[in-house]
Amino acid sequence: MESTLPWLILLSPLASASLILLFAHRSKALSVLLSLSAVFVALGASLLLVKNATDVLTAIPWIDLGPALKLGIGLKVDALTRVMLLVVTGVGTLVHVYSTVYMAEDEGKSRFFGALSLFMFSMLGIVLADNLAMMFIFWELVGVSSFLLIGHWFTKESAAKAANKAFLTNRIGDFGFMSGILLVWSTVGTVEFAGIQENLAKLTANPTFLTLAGLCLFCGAVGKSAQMPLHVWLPDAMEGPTPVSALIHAATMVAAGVYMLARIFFILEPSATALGVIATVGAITALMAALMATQQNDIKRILAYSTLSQLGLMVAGIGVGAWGASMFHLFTHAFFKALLFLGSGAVIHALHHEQDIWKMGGLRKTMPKTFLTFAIGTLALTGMPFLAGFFSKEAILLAAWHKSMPVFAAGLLTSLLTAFYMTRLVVVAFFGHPRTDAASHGHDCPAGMTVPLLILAVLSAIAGYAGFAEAIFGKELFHHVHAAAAVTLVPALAVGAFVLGTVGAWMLYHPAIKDPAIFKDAYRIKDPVRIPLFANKFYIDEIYSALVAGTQDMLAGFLGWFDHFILDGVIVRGICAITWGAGYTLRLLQFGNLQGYAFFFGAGVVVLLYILTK
Amino acid sequence: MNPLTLNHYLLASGLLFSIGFAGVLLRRNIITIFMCLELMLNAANLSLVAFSRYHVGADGLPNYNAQVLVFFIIAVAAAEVAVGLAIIVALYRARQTTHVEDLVSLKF
Amino acid sequence: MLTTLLLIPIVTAAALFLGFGNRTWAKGSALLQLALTLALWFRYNQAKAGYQFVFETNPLFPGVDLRYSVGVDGLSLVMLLLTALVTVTAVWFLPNLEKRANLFDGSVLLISAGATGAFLAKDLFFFYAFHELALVPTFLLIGLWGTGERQAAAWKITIYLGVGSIVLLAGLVDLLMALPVSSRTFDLQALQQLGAAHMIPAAAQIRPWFLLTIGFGILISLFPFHSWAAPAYASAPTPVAMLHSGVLKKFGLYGMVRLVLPFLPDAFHQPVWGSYTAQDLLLVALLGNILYVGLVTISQRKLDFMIGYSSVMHMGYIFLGLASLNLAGLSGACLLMFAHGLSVAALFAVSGTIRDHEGSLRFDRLGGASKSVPFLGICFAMAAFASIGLPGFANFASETMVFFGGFSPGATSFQKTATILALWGVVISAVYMLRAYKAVFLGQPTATSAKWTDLAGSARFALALLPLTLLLGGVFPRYFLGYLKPTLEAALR
Amino acid sequence: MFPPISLEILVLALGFILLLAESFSNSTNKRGLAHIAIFCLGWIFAISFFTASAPATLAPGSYWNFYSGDGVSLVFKRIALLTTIAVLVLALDYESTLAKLLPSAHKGAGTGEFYILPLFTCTGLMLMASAVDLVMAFAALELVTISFYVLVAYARRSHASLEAGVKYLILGALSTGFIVYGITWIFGLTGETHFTKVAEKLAHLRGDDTAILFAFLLVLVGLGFKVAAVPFQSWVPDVYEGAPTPVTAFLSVGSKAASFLLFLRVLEPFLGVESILPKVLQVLAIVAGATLIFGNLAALPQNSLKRLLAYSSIGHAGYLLTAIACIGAGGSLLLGVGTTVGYYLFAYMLMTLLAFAVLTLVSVNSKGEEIQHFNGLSKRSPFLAFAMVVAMSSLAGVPLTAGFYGKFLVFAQIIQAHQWGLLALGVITVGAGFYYYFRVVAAMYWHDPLETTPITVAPLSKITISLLIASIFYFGINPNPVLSALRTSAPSVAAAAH
Repeated sequence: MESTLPWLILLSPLASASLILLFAHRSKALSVLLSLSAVFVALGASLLLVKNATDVLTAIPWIDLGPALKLGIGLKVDALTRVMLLVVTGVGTLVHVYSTVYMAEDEGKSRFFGALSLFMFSMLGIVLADNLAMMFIFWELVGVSSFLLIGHWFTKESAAKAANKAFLTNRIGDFGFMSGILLVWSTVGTVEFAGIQENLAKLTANPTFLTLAGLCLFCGAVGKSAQMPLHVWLPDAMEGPTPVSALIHAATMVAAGVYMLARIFFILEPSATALGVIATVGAITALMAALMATQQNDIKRILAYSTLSQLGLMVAGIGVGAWGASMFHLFTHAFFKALLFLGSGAVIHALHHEQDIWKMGGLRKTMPKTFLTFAIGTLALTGMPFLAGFFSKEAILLAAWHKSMPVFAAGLLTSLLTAFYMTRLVVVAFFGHPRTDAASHGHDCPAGMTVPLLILAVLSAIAGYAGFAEAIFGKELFHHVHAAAAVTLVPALAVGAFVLGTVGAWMLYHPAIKDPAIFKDAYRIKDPVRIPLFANKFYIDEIYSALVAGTQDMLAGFLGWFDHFILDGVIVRGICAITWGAGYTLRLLQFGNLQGYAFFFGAGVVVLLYILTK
Repeated sequence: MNPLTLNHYLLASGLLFSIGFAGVLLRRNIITIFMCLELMLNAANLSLVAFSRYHVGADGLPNYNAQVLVFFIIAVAAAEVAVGLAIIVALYRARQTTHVEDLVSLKF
Repeated sequence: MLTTLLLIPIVTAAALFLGFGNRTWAKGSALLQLALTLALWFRYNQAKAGYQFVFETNPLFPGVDLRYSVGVDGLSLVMLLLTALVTVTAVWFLPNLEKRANLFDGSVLLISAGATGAFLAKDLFFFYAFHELALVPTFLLIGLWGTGERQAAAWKITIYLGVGSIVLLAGLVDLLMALPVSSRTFDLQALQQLGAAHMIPAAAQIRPWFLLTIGFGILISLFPFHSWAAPAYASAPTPVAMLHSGVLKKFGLYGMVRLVLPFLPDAFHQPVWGSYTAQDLLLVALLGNILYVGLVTISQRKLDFMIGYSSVMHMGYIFLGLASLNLAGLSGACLLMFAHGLSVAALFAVSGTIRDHEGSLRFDRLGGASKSVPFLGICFAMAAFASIGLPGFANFASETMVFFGGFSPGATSFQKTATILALWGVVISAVYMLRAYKAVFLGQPTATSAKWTDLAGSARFALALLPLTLLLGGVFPRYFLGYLKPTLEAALR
Repeated sequence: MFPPISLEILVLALGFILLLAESFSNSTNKRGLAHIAIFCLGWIFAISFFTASAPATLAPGSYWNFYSGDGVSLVFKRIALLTTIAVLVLALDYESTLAKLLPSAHKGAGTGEFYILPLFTCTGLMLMASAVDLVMAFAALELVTISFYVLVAYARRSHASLEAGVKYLILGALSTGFIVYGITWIFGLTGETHFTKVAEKLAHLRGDDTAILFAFLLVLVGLGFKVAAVPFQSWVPDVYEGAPTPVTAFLSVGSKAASFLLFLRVLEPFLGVESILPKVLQVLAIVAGATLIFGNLAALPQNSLKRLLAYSSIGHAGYLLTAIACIGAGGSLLLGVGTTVGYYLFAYMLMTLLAFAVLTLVSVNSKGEEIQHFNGLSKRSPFLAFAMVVAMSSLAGVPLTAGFYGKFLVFAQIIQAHQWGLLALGVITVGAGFYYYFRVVAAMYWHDPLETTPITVAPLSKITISLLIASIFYFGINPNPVLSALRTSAPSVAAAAH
């Protein structure tokens, strides 16, 4: 029973995906049905697994060349897996339900649900993988399903661009990931986590090599979890439908990187350098993303940047060795971030795809349920005491406090900024009076959309409590979470940051939205704080596009020219031309005169005679 | 004392051969060229006879194989002339010329 | 049985040339070929290595063991399956001609026959002969029914390959000469045993190695002998491009596995330039394929050229597998031959159909096609993702094996570096493939592309055949490896 | 079993009989003669399979010691017979054109000898194949040459034909002069005319090699002329172009084949002389290389197919000479040089005759022998187009056609002899060959015809062409019959190879 459950979890979404592709792609209703049932099956199975809290390990060979190479498809269920299973299937289910309404009128509905199932399959694959190779396989597959979902409205140029950007950026990360896998394999001789753990000694024997391998693997996480410098794809990914953003680009896929780091933590642990790098990258990402978030006006983008910075926090947590805490934050974050996205989705849905917060306002009154849940989500995120976010974030900060002050400082600053920009978002979007007529008749969405919001709100409230978390995490894992000895100062500072951020934003923006100027010309943004550098995301996108154009495309252009005109044109054609020319000249010897021929005859005799007798 | 050695004959025939070849190279009239070719054949004949004279067999007689060959050559030369002249005549009928410079329509 | 397999396309082609029959005959013969191949596939005994279903005549060459002899082992069986599959699809994508359609169909079948013969042959001579025989119909078809600068392309491919195969011939003869007179034979199996017995001293291996590698290299468009490929494929009629890039080109690689590896294993470790060995040289060349040609591919502005160059680029990975000289890499290479053949054929099929719709394949003239021709879009996407090594498709499985092979214990540091660099090629190929996919199928539909009509009827199945097989190979590579493994182990011994 | 010589006698007799018949019959239609000749030659060919091979004996006073009926000569006799038959078939197709070029009152008059002279040539070729004595060789050679003078210049109204005739006459006579002079010197050195005896004498000759080298050179020149070796090739393109097409075919196949065999036989004694062997081989290699390059490269820009075939025949002579130049390297991979040459010539016969057969028909039907006259042939006559494709592929050396084995054997020789320079040339020239042979294919299939009148092929020609195609494929797959026939007693040159 136990050994079949994981397979059930893994394969039911695949089944639905392939059925939809092959047969059901014409009937929307059928596709939805298939997809939903699949995800419910997965959820049920996962709950069972969590309930019995039994570890399972079951594998079948995939490539088997005897001693030369053995790669398997193996499923491993342990505490870590169970957490992720719950997150993925849980949030997944809610998003599926939500989407049935959100995508109701979309012509590509069955395509959407097919891709959604495909994503569930790949994501669960990552979660269940018992070896690096298999993890890489599904790593790539989530990449492609996210490509499909981001590009769902493929006739929109921007959507298509964003999809490509996401896939390519991830590819760069995967390049590192694969190299890391190869490095590990070449020394250890296996890719299974268990196997590696046994032969860890082989790796640790050569510290620099170990560090290299660790960092290569980390590249994968950098790509998938959108860390600096490969973070650029995530904000653009918001071109996809909002449920997708909630599921893939907030709750689950982007968290895969963190999950992977937690999985291979035993490889990273021995190398202080690797951990240091990871911590730094995480901290920088957290901080910069938070700064960028303060100046965005698109509701989804604000959330996207906040996702970035939260992911940065988790990675930093891994970096300071608190992988348990990071998983805990991942767990809570999944709920309230999904909640926020779905809430914003509801808003967008209600306002007919209006995403600019400055063109909203007053939604508090027009869509109360949404506002309520959204507020809860916000508070959970910003670290309001006794809500989920508070506990998990505090756990990370605590670890950082012990490990490295700079990271701690960055984390603290981040949470302050988080409180700031989220409050800004809520105030501007929900308070005051409607600033556009679109905003003026906003309305709560049908049950299909609000019910998931409510469920998520509840979860975001309670997910942080030790009892609840422990029930899911199980003792041994949860013990990692609060490994660090408690320091009273840390929570105090955290709360301080939260208060400061929230109040500051309130002071700044609550008056601002009352400013009559905004009513007069609602479309001129009257942001009291204006920092172009942040608004333009530190100009990183521009720099990158210049970089790509300057290096790759230019090189490609040059080589293309070289290949066509030099290699093919001059060299190959040149040889032909020379041969032909030689022929042309030679035949001129046949000038038709008899005596000329006789002369050649004689000359030939003389030459040969010379050669013979010399 | 015998003033004439084989080398003298060979020299003579060599001269004949060269003269013939020179004629082929230099003269413009096909008939003349043809004559020069006959000259070259006769150069061969001369040396053959000389060789046969100087290759005395065990029985003290010259080696007659060479002389047989000479007769063959003469016969062949005759045939060649017969055919050759016929062709040249035909050429003259058709082109009113027997000069090599005029035979350059086939080239390259 | 094998001879029948060979005769099916030949006889049909002959009939078509003589004016009997029509398009349906071609289709029939292709299907028959596939059916027979599948019969072989399932009746083949995986357990024992070596040739099966062998048929031999008496020696054709006094004093030398040269005879018409055919047989299949795991490797050739896989290649035959590839041939049959691509042939079926190609035949379904034959253009509609009002004049001399039979000539076209027959020649296409002849190309397929040439490939089949080369893969069936158990005798060195026929192995060589059948491949080159396919040159003539290719020449005719490209020059007669191609597009763009078709005649220039036809000339280039014919002369280039002609020279290549003569170099190859020299190499083969040199190989035989390297053997003691008594044991000179054309029988591949006997040769393989001789190779296993290390008949040739290491020092004497390097010259034949060079001749063969250059000869085969030209046929496989190994950098820097690649410049014939892309233009030829770009201007060739769709079925020809499919068959040639998908199947015929694999002949050279097949030959490398059949001859060079088992026969001149020591040559790879001979220093050729300073301390660099022949293997390093090969690695440099294949990096040329992967990185140089890869970037060239990025710079392409037309779909057909892009695919053509990409197929050149992917040869690099197959060579990487060969150069690794171990089971993992070699199995990867062989499976990749199969996978690449299918994916590139599918890509050419789609691009050819688009050319028929649009006339031009310039990226800036296309866009948003998925709206009007979703089926083509899906097939293209699958083939494209397969060819950039997306998990689930056979290409990924084989590329993984290639990379692991390149990194296996015993690999030189040079080799590992090369493998890492080759790994970057995966990013490059993603760049151009996605750009192409976006340019053609995504974005705002153009005025014309909105009016295209999607594939219909049996053609859908013919096309879907390829990506589905790729999926099969990607999910159950073990199934194919079961066929390959014994043969390759023998080749490496 | 018949003695080998019976073949020559029969052909000769046939020739005379027909000559008489022609001169006494007053019918204006001479085609009958050709048909009779073809029929009888067919029978003689059949008889050739019932002849006991009789190598020459050197028993004192034995009458036949200048004539060797060994296996190889038998093969070459068959080649000669087949060539003649094919040439006669071609001649029949060519009649309409020929008649226009003859100063005759009524159609067909004066064409009679055109069908009969080949018989005498054929006799000469067969005798050449068997000659093992200088005198015999000379006589046979001249019989061939002189009858060719007539045939080349046969079309008396055509300036081209006459010019070709004169050129062939003068240069041929020149080469004769050199051969004779060479023979003289050989005799002078050895006092013998029989090859075997000459070989013995030369091998034991003491003193200065210069004389031997000189003699060798003179013979090389003379025979080099016959086989169109650079720098003695200059007559070939012009004469081939000018001569009536069937005669061109005859020249390029029959004369070349017999001359090569003779070349091998004459060469052998010199190879026996250790002291000069290196020099001899060096010169042979140089000549071979030059011939390869000249023939194949100069063919590239040709537009007249006839002339192109002329250059290509020089090129093939190059391959053959290359094989010969690789004598001496010990240990043969695949058979000896003699067999290589023999098979190559056989294959060359098949494909060249096929090419010329098609060329004749096309030129008769479209007033020209340029490549452009082949444009769109696939539309006018798919059969002929296909035949030409086969011929051209075989000439280019595509496998599974007879031509390929030839190339294969030659390259085997080259590599065996480690002549890397020649190998490089070989690769280049084969590449060039692909270009100029496939140009014809391209013309026939890619381009539109100048004139669309379909070409009708006479049944006899159709049969001949089909047979040639069939045998090209057959021997392209299974060369065994020819090879083993040659091997039964490959010319001792092959023996000299090890």
